[in-house]
This record gives sequence, C-alpha cells and structure tokens, in this order.
Amino acid sequence: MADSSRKEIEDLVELLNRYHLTELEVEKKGVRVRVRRDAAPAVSAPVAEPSFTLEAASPSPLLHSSGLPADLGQFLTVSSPIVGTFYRASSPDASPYVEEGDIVKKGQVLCIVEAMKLMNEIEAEADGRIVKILVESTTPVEFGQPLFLIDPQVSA
Amino acid sequence: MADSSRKEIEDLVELLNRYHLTELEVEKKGVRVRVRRDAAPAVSAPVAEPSFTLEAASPSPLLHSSGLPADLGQFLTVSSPIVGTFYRASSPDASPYVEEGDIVKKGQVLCIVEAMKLMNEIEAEADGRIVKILVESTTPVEFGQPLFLIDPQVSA
Amino acid sequence: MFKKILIANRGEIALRVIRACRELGIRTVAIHSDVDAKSLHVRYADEHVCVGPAEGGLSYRNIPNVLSSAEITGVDAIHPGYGFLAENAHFAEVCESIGITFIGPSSEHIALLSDKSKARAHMKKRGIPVLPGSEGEIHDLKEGLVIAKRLGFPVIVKASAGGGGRGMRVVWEESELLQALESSQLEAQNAFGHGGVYIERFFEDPRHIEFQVLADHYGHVVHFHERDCSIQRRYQKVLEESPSPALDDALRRKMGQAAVEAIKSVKYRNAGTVEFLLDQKGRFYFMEVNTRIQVEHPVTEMVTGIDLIKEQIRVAAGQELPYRQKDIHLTGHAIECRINAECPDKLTPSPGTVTKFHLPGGPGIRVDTAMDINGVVHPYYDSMIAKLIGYGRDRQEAMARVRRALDEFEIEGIKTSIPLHRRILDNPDFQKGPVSTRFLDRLLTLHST
Amino acid sequence: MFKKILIANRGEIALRVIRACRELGIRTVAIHSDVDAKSLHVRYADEHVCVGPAEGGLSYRNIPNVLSSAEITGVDAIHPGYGFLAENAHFAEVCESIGITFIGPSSEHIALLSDKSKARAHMKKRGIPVLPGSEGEIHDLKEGLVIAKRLGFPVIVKASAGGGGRGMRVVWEESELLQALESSQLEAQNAFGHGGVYIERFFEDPRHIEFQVLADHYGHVVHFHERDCSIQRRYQKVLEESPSPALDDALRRKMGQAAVEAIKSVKYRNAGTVEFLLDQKGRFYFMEVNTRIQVEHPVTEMVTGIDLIKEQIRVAAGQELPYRQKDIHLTGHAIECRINAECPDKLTPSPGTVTKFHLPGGPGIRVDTAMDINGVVHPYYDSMIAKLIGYGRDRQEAMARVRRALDEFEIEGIKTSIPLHRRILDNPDFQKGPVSTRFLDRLLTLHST
Repeated sequence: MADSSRKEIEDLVELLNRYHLTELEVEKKGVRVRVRRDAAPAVSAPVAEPSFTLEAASPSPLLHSSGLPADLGQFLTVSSPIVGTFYRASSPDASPYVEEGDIVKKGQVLCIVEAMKLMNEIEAEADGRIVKILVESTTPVEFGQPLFLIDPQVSA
Repeated sequence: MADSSRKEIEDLVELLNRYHLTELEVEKKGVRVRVRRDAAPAVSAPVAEPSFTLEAASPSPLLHSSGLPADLGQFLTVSSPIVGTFYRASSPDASPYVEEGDIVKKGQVLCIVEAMKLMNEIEAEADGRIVKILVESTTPVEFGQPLFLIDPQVSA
Repeated sequence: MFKKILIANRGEIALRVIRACRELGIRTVAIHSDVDAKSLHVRYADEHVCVGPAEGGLSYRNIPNVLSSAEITGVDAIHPGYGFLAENAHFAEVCESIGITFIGPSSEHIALLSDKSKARAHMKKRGIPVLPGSEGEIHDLKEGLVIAKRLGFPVIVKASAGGGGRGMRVVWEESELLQALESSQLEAQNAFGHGGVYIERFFEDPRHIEFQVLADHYGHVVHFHERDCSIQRRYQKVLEESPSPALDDALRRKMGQAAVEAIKSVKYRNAGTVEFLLDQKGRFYFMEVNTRIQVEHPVTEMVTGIDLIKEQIRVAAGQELPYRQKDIHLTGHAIECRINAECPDKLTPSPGTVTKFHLPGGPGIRVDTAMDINGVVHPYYDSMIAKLIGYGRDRQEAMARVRRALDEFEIEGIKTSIPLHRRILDNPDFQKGPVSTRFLDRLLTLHST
Repeated sequence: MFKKILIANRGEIALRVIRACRELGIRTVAIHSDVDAKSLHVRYADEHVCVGPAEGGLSYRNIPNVLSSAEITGVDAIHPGYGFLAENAHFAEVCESIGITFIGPSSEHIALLSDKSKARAHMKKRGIPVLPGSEGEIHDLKEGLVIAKRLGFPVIVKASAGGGGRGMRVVWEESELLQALESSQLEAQNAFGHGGVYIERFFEDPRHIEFQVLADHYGHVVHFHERDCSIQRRYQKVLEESPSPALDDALRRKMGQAAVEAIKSVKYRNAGTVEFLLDQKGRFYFMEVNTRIQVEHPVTEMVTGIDLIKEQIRVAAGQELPYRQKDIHLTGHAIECRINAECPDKLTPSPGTVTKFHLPGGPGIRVDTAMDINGVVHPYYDSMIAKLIGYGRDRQEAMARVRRALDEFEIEGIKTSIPLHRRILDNPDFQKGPVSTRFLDRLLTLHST
C-alpha cells in the first residue's frame, strides 16, 4: 500500500480509538497499544496491518478525518474475503452498485471482487448507510482488505 | 569467577544499594537498575562486572552481609592494577602484610601481585581500617579486580 | 527468464527462493496469512499479498487466493517450495492452464509419482530394484502366508493408505501373521477409512539414502549424488548429510545411475529426489520419488557448489542444463541440523515469541532461517524454524563445525531441538559412521528409560 | 597439540580463533579491556581475563598483562590475530623465552620482514622482482635526478618512515622534482620525526595482488593462490576477492612461485602474505611480506576449502603440512566486504550502541563478526565490525550473493559502510573485471563533486 494511504489508515485508527471501539490493537516498532471498550457494539475491524504493496495500485482515497461524522466507533467495515480485483460496477458501462451516502439493505450487492475470471459479489452484512468507499474501482485487493465503511444506525 | 563468588558480589551490590551509594548501575539480562544518591561521599566501586573465570580459582571469601558494618557506602576499594597472582605475604613463611581489622597508613604495602616473576607491591591509597580482604592468597587476579575494602573514616 | 515469481510458501524456504530470485535479478511476490504479515519472507519480497487467515488450508493452501495473487501481481511463475501446494497435481495443472509456470515437474509427473504403488510398479518394470513385497493388497491369511514365506521372516504389514507409521506391524514368525494382518487392517480402517494392507520384507536396520536429480526440458538428467537421511525420529528426518558414510564410490555410482534411470524413464523434468532404502549388505531398493525441492537440499548445494533453487528456476524457464554428469563433483562434507521449536526429547512443539536469536557464523557455517528476534512461532505451521548447515573438508571437520555452531546458536523465548542435535553429534556411533534409521529412536528410548 | 590457547586480540578475529580452537578441541582464554567485558569473544571463550582499561596500549598491547594472563591461565600458546601484538617482534621473542608458543613466525622473521628496505634488498638479491627505485634514501636533487631519469617519469617520492600516504609526492616531470623532494622531506619530518625519502617508479593504475602462504617447520611451503585487494580507500583495503580477475593461470603460477620462493628464502614458518604490485602490462613487483594472518583470509578459505587459522595452529604445534602445492585447488570465487562502523562516503567512524543486528544468510554467505544486538562500537578500536563474505561458482554468482546479502544485513544504531559496498558492487567497471587501487578514490571523488 502506498505511504499516503497508510498514513490515512493510521489517521483512521486514531479516530476509531477516539470514538470508543471495543478493541483496538496497534503494534509498531515494539510498542503495542491496545484499547478496549466493552460496552460498545461489536465492529469488524481490520485485524492485520494492510500490507499490500502492489506498485501499480494507486493510493486509495481513504477517508479524511475532516469529512467524518462524529460517531465513527459505530461503523462496520466490509473487508474483502478473497484476493482479486475490486469493481464497483458489474461492467465498465454500468453504474456503480453503490455510492457514498447510499442507504443499503443487508444482503444487497456492494461490489464485485473478480478472481480467476469469476465475479464474486460482495454483499452488505447489515442495513445501513455507505459512509466511505475505501478502494478505487479496478484496484487489486488482498484478503482482509477493508472496502467499505457502513453506518448501521442509519437505515431506510 | 566462580558462581558462588559472583553470588556474593551480588549480595554486596544489594547492600551497597541499601546503604546509600551515590551511584550504582547493575545491568543483567536486559534489565538495568540504576540507583543514585547525591549526598553521599564518592566511593570507588568496581566499574565492570568481575568476569574472571579461572576454573582453578577457588571462590573468594567475599563479605557476607551479616558481618558488615552499617555504613558500607563509605568504603574504598583497592583493586589490582595488573594481572597476576595475589599474595598476602612476601614469602610462604612470612606473616601476611595485613589482616582484617588492621589499621593501615596511606602508602603501606597491603599485598603483592606477582606477574612474570616480578613482585609488585600494592599500597594503601589512604589511611583507614581493612574491613575485608576479598581474595585468597595465591589466587590469580585480573586487572581491576577488587582486593581490599578499606574504611577511611577509621584511622590510627 | 522470468521477470517476476510468486512464492507460494512461508518460512525459510520462501526466503530461500527469494534469495535465489534476487541473485538472478527476478522480482518476487510473497504471499502470507494474516498472522505472518511481519515475517521475514514478506519483508524481503518486492511485493506481498495477504491470502487468508492463519490456518494453512485457508491461506497457503487456498488455491483460488494464491492464483488470484499471481494474477493481480502479474507474475510469470510460481515456486511452491516444499509442503503446502508443492505436490498438489491439481494446483500444478491449474497453473499450466492459465499460463503461469509451475516451477517443478508437470502435473502428470506429480500425479504418477505421488501414487506409491503405481510408481513402484513402474520402476519394477524398468528393472530398478524395489522393496520385495506383495503385488498389491493382501486379502486373506493364506495369500499372506505364501508371500511372507517367499519373502522370508521378518516381514512388515503396511496399510496401503498409511503414513506416519500407523497401520504397520512387524511380523517375526509365521504364527504372528494372522493377528498382525487383522490388527493392521483394523487400525488402517479406523485411521484412514481404508483397511487395505500389503506385505513387504522388513529391514531391521535400513539406511535412508536419497539422490538429488535435476532434469531439463531437453532430456538431460544429472544427479548430484546422495544425501544420507537415516537420522530420523518417528519417521521424521532430523539431521541429513552428504556424502553418506555408508556409500563407497562404486555403490554411489550404481545408485546414482539407478536414480537417473528412474527419472529418465518417466521423462521427468525439474528437481526431484529418488529415495532408496539401503540394507546392511549394501543392497538398495527404490522407495519413492519426491517431486519437489526438499528441506535438506542445502547439504547437496554445499558439496557440489550448485545452487539448486536457481537451477530449478532456470530449468523451468526453459534453459538447458549447462553441465553433464561428469561435471558434478562431490567436494568435502556437509551436515544439516533441522532446528525445531519444540521441547527437547519430546515431540511437543513450542510456539511463542523469540526473545533472543543469535546466529552462529564463521567458516563453513550456513544458516537458512526466516526467524528473527521478536519473531513468532505459530502453532498453525511446521515447527522447523532454522536449518543449520556445517561444511568441512571431511566429515570430521563438518561435525566439529556443526557442533561448535550449535553452541553459538542462542535462541530464547521458545524451546528448540538444539540439545537433541548435540546429543546426536556427541554420540560415538554417529561419529564413527553409518547408522540406521532406527538409531535415533533407540537413542531416545535409552534416555527415557 | 596444544591444550589451551590465549587469544591476544578482540573482535571478529578473536572469535575466529576461538571457533578454530573449538573445532580442534582446544580450550581458549580470551583477554579483554574493561569496556569489552561483555563482548562476544569473551562470552564464547572458556576463560577470560581483564587486562586493562579501554585504550589498547594499556590492555590489548600491554605485554606484561597479556603474558601474566597467559601464565596464570596456564596456556601452551598465544594466537595474536592481526594488529595489536601480531607483528611485535619483541612480544614474539618474550613468548619464546618463557616457553609459550607464539602462533606465527619467529621473532627474527618478524624483525627482518617488518623493515621494508631490508626485506626489499633481500628479495632483490634472490632475484625476486622488486619495485624499481633508489637504493636507500636520496640526499640531494642531483642524486634524485639521476635516479628519476633512470626510472623514467612519473616517479614517486616516499618517506622512508612513511605510512598511510603521508610524505608521498608524485612527480610527473623533471621540473617538479626539487619541490617534491623538499615538501616530502618536510612533511615526513613533521609527521614521523625522520625526513628521509626515497624514489620509486610511479605506477598510475596498479593492482594490489597478494599471495597467501603457509610454511611448516620442515621446510614445506605452499601458497593458496592470490587475493586481489585493489579496492582501497586512501590506502585502506575495503573489499577483497579471490581469484583476481586480473590474473590468468600462467601469471598466477608465476606469481605463486615467486611468493613461495620469497618465503623459502628466509626459511619462514607459519602463515604469511606476500604482497605484489601488478602493473597494467602484467608485470609484478614484490612489495612486502605481512607476517600475520590477515583480515581478508576468509576469501582464500572459501576458494581453497582450507581453514587457515586451524592450519596456523597445527603448524605452530609442530605438525607437518598434510598436502603439497598440487593439492591446493581454486574452486569458485569469493568476495569479502569489510563492514565498518562509519558514516558513509566519509572516513569518520560511527561509535555507538547497535540496536538492531540482523545477519544475512543462505547459500554462499559467511559472516565473521563479534558484534551483536546491544553490542557497543567503541571509539578506542578499529571500526570494522563485520566481514561479509560471499562465495559462488564464479565471480558473477559471488557478486550477486554479496549484493543481496548487503540488502539483508540490517544494522541500526550506528552508520556503516554497507552503502559504500553497494556502490562498488553496482559499478559497471568493477562488475566487468580488474580495476586498479585508484578505482575507489576516483569513484568517491566523482561522487563528491
């Protein structure tokens, strides 16, 4: 992952920490920081430091703290369950499955991750609003890489 | 140095620590302990961990905490300035230069360290009382190895 | 030559392949599970892709994710290392079908040679000596008795689907055969879901001798002489050496020719190992072909001066072997110790975080490891954390160097098999020369009683 | 054979000798200054004695304390390593007088060969080519002119007592000679307290080629072929290799014979190095004999398979050489990088505590170092903290291995010369083959402008 994206993820981690995640573990140069808040709802956070180093990959437009709503701790992360190429639409001419701000239903298709010529539809795991799309279309993604942030407290 | 001697030196360090040394630094297996007390008088403590490993060397009868006066921080250490063999007397038949408890004058011969057939007389650096003789006669000693503890506050 | 290679493995062998690629000027892609994100093989690769969670079946053995990683990184070839997908014919086949070179033999070779009864039958037909035994499975006592008498007692009853010593019974005399057949069948049925058994002559003190071979795409096959892998603990290799103290030049030549013949007979290509059993009378028997690079390949590299991983890559890229058999010389002696994270004298692994990792060095010492200070030994994977290889002018010097390097090797935070290797090297029988595959189990039994 | 050896040195060479002793089953005594109490050479020795404070003159060079240590520990022999007391004839003499074997040549050999003008005269008499120059010192311009004209310009004016490049002036034409003589004399007088100078032919792009020799006590002398040490920075060797890309077999044989002859002519014994200057036309000239084991000895060990330190010990113990010249073969290629604790591109040392020390490994890589994580680089001693040696089948493979190992070698807390070695190995002229002793200074000049 490009340095600028990594920096942004670190910003995100900082914010997540500020907004009461149930568990957060950051390890860097032998220093491990672990933050936990048991009262909050469960959130699927990226477990490993994203370490994808494809040089071709352009920096993903990760979220900036300025554009974020205050209650970040409530968001769900949708991660890639497989290795492949991320597509926001079913074909180059089609419109994207979802845009930031859209309200989605549990089970609704959010994107495609193509692997070995197979189109794998990735579905929303819960109702909510798309807060952020973390990866640009046609970008390769690895296992566990965060793709979307969903605010489950906003539903249609 | 034999293990038992090392153990005793560690006891000594513990005592020195208890009795207000100005500075004490112990490093062992990655853990460093540093104790400092600025008000006390300067004391020449062994700078390096004694590391002599001659198998032939019998454990030196280092001081035991029970036999120590309370104000250990005041003592001077007389160390060997050369490598050689420590003798407490000028010949096998002669009586030792000094015994524990003796009052000595600055410049008085305390022992001999023999090196390359040369007898090197080691003198007291200050007036005082011999508190402890740290090495047994005929034992090999290395550079910097503590030989005597002298209490400079007691003089004739 | 390839421009970029994906290494479908972890640990020391992944790093070993990365080193070879670097020396050849080839870019590398590491794959890793999430718990391996900070491993050395990831750090030293040019690119890296997370392919799944810790369990090997979901990450390193996850064929779709491994192949997707190859596709999105645009590699020309995949090196499978050993273990994981290295001997998976299906994986090799899919690689072939999507135009990515599998650095190893063809999928057909893997399929043929991984079926031990097929391989055995094939070699027997070609006149290569195989272990004397029944032709296929035994169905009743009468059939078994005929074969056992022909072979002569003792014989061994083995499960067709067996492995790791299960379903095996040694039969010393006729009266024991029925019970052995029955209990072996029962055990095999319970363990593998298939109760078929067969009979082979039992060798009490065999030696495990294997020959490293390399075949290019133009019919050239060379061998790199033998490795003696007789030091085993419960059928697991522990220490390997080359040359074998049990072979003289004449036997070495004869076995080498048999190995080359075995490989040529199946039109094999890339690196492989032909395993033989050598009995106390100097007779050898084909056991199987390993269709991968092996853990113990460094001892062969040390005594021949040839980098087997680079050769694998060159051959896979279609290059012709630049030498013939007469150019391969044995010089000196090499011994490899597999350093496992385990409690000494037991088989229990010792996972944990390594708090000190001081490598031995100096003349004749090579260490292959992906471990490092603060590295983690995970319970999900093989417990081997390093290979210590000692080289010397002769066996005496190689032993002396390995021995002093074992003393230099300081690992803290986990238990390792270093004390076990000290015991082997200090053993007078081992020092004297050839021992059998039962040497180590006997040594450990003596100790524990 | 000796039972116990004291190593009168520190750092990697002390550890190197300890390793050799361990492999021979000989007990070891380390000496150390007070700041070195926790060094690896102390940790790995069987016994250790503190011989003084940090400054080398008061500890490692402190002859009474070193010899007392030998006496109280009851050793049979002392290995001096290189530097410190290694070429101190007086020390060797005292060892001899008290019945402790000095592992090296006799004190007479050290005395004779350390006087460069004496050694030069001796070799010239024996018909070994020496650098063309004046017979002794030059006293006035007229005398200098006669010699310079005979030699042909350019010539070089050198201080008799010189070293490290001081008191040296290159003279390109007649008109410059007077000023060169005067300024050289003045500089030498100031630097060494002796203003004597002499004249030699100046070679613009010489190569530094040296031959490793070994002589036993029975008149047998063998050489182990050459080392090319032309990669120097301000007269300090930086990278060495064997074989030299500048030599062919004929020249190698010729120079090897000259080296053996030089050694035989003085009835030398133990290990030594005969240094030659090789000009662009393939002519070679004797420069000097180094009467010690050298820093760069590992490249010779790699290409000949012979452990020179163990040989030194065996020879010193009175053993006969077990081989003759025809048994010494050159196989493959080896390159050594001296890793110094220094700021890159500058000569300033970089003392401090090492906070990370990750060693490279894998095939063909050897590291000789006494450094470790949490180790301290002291300002009192030589700044070399490790030697990285790469071995391959040919120069190409050796270069590739050293290059990738430099990338693996991670040292934090201090600056090192690793970037300098990368630059050398990435340089096309170096990659192509032979370069001169001025190669590196030119490379660094280019960089800094």
